[in-house]
Amino acid sequence: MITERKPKNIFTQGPIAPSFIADSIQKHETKTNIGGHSIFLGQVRADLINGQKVAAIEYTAYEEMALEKMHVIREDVFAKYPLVCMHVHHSLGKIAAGEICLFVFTSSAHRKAAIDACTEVVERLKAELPIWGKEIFEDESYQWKENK
Amino acid sequence: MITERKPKNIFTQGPIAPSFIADSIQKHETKTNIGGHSIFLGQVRADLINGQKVAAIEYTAYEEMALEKMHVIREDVFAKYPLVCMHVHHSLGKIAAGEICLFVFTSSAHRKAAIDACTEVVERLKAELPIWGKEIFEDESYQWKENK
Amino acid sequence: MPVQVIVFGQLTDIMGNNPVMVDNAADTSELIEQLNIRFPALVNKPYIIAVDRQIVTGHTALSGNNTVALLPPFAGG
Amino acid sequence: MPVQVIVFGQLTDIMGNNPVMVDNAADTSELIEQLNIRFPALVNKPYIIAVDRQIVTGHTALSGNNTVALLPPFAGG
Repeated sequence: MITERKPKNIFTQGPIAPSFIADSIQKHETKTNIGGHSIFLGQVRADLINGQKVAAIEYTAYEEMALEKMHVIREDVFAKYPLVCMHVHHSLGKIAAGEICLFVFTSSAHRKAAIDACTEVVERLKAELPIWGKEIFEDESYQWKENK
Repeated sequence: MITERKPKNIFTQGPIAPSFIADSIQKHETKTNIGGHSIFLGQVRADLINGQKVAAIEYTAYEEMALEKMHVIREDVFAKYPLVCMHVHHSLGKIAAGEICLFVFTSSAHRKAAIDACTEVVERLKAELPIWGKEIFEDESYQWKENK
Repeated sequence: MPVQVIVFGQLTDIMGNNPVMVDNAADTSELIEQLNIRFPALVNKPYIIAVDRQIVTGHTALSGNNTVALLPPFAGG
Repeated sequence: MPVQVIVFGQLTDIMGNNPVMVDNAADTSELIEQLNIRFPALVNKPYIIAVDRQIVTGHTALSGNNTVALLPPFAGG
């Protein structure tokens, strides 16, 4: 029997707290078939653009579509790598420079699958999920973030 | 002027607590030139070997040599990748199945350097650091861990 | 048959945050033509089109009651 | 000139956890020969040799006051 994974919500209002990350790691203590965890965290940079410093990024998303896309990515990645589990969290709303806005967490028996899957999820998420960021400068002016 | 990095201790007695990982992440909030963190965590697996279950791994190291080697790895990795920072922690002593025994943490302005550096540190650490693990079974018998 | 149009990111600077209704558009090309007349700043802006959350290309027929989303380049993470 | 020998991992099952002193060994080959006589189980075990924390190969001269470490395959992480 094939296990169906239901679309999960990945969005969270505001920054992702380090204590939330710790709780998430802690929960895997009972999964003793895991040998390696790979984690990627996106942090808002205080970039200097034309002499203006980024104070925060305000994230918005086309949520329904993003969750459908993320579900496809999740299914693809589970089909490709022998993962034990995978968790993805992306912030919405205003995230100050220095705060965490993305948390991707993959776990597997051996390190390679966890590491490769984590990288692939980060790349696909940035390329395929309809999410936008408004870089808000210290004087409240803004520009729209562009991914490279 | 070239900044000299001094050899740091990477060894910690007992498991690495999720709260320690959270504190380590939290400390980077003020480094607003960071855009991405990559973390690898090693977790002790309850492998079943000839019908016996691994209850814990007891780690030992040739500490002085390991720290010298780790210093070389650190210098190499900082020379190769534009990292903002890098932290490595490895447990010594008895680590129960499900607990964290390795924490590698790299940070950079853009994700690629952090991800690639983290993977490289994990690979080199496993290949080059004089560390050994005794896999202790539930009945107190043991065998020596072999890395693949 | 009315079509609901929603936009995101930099396109909200042009079309606002509320859905825009377009009354008569047989396909996505007609729809964009009409939007370009109402919102001249939209012309030549980079975006892709999703109809009912599926990305489409070319002249995609609209049946009415569709939700069309204009999606500027993604910037998540 | 005495040489101190330390071992790790599976080799501690053979030689114990305390340093072993070897009195006369001009180089690492002589040293291993003597250890093989005292600890026959050491023969053919896989390990590399470090002299004063540097990995060495071949016949490496010992000057006395060296610490020689026998290192079985690493298993960190």
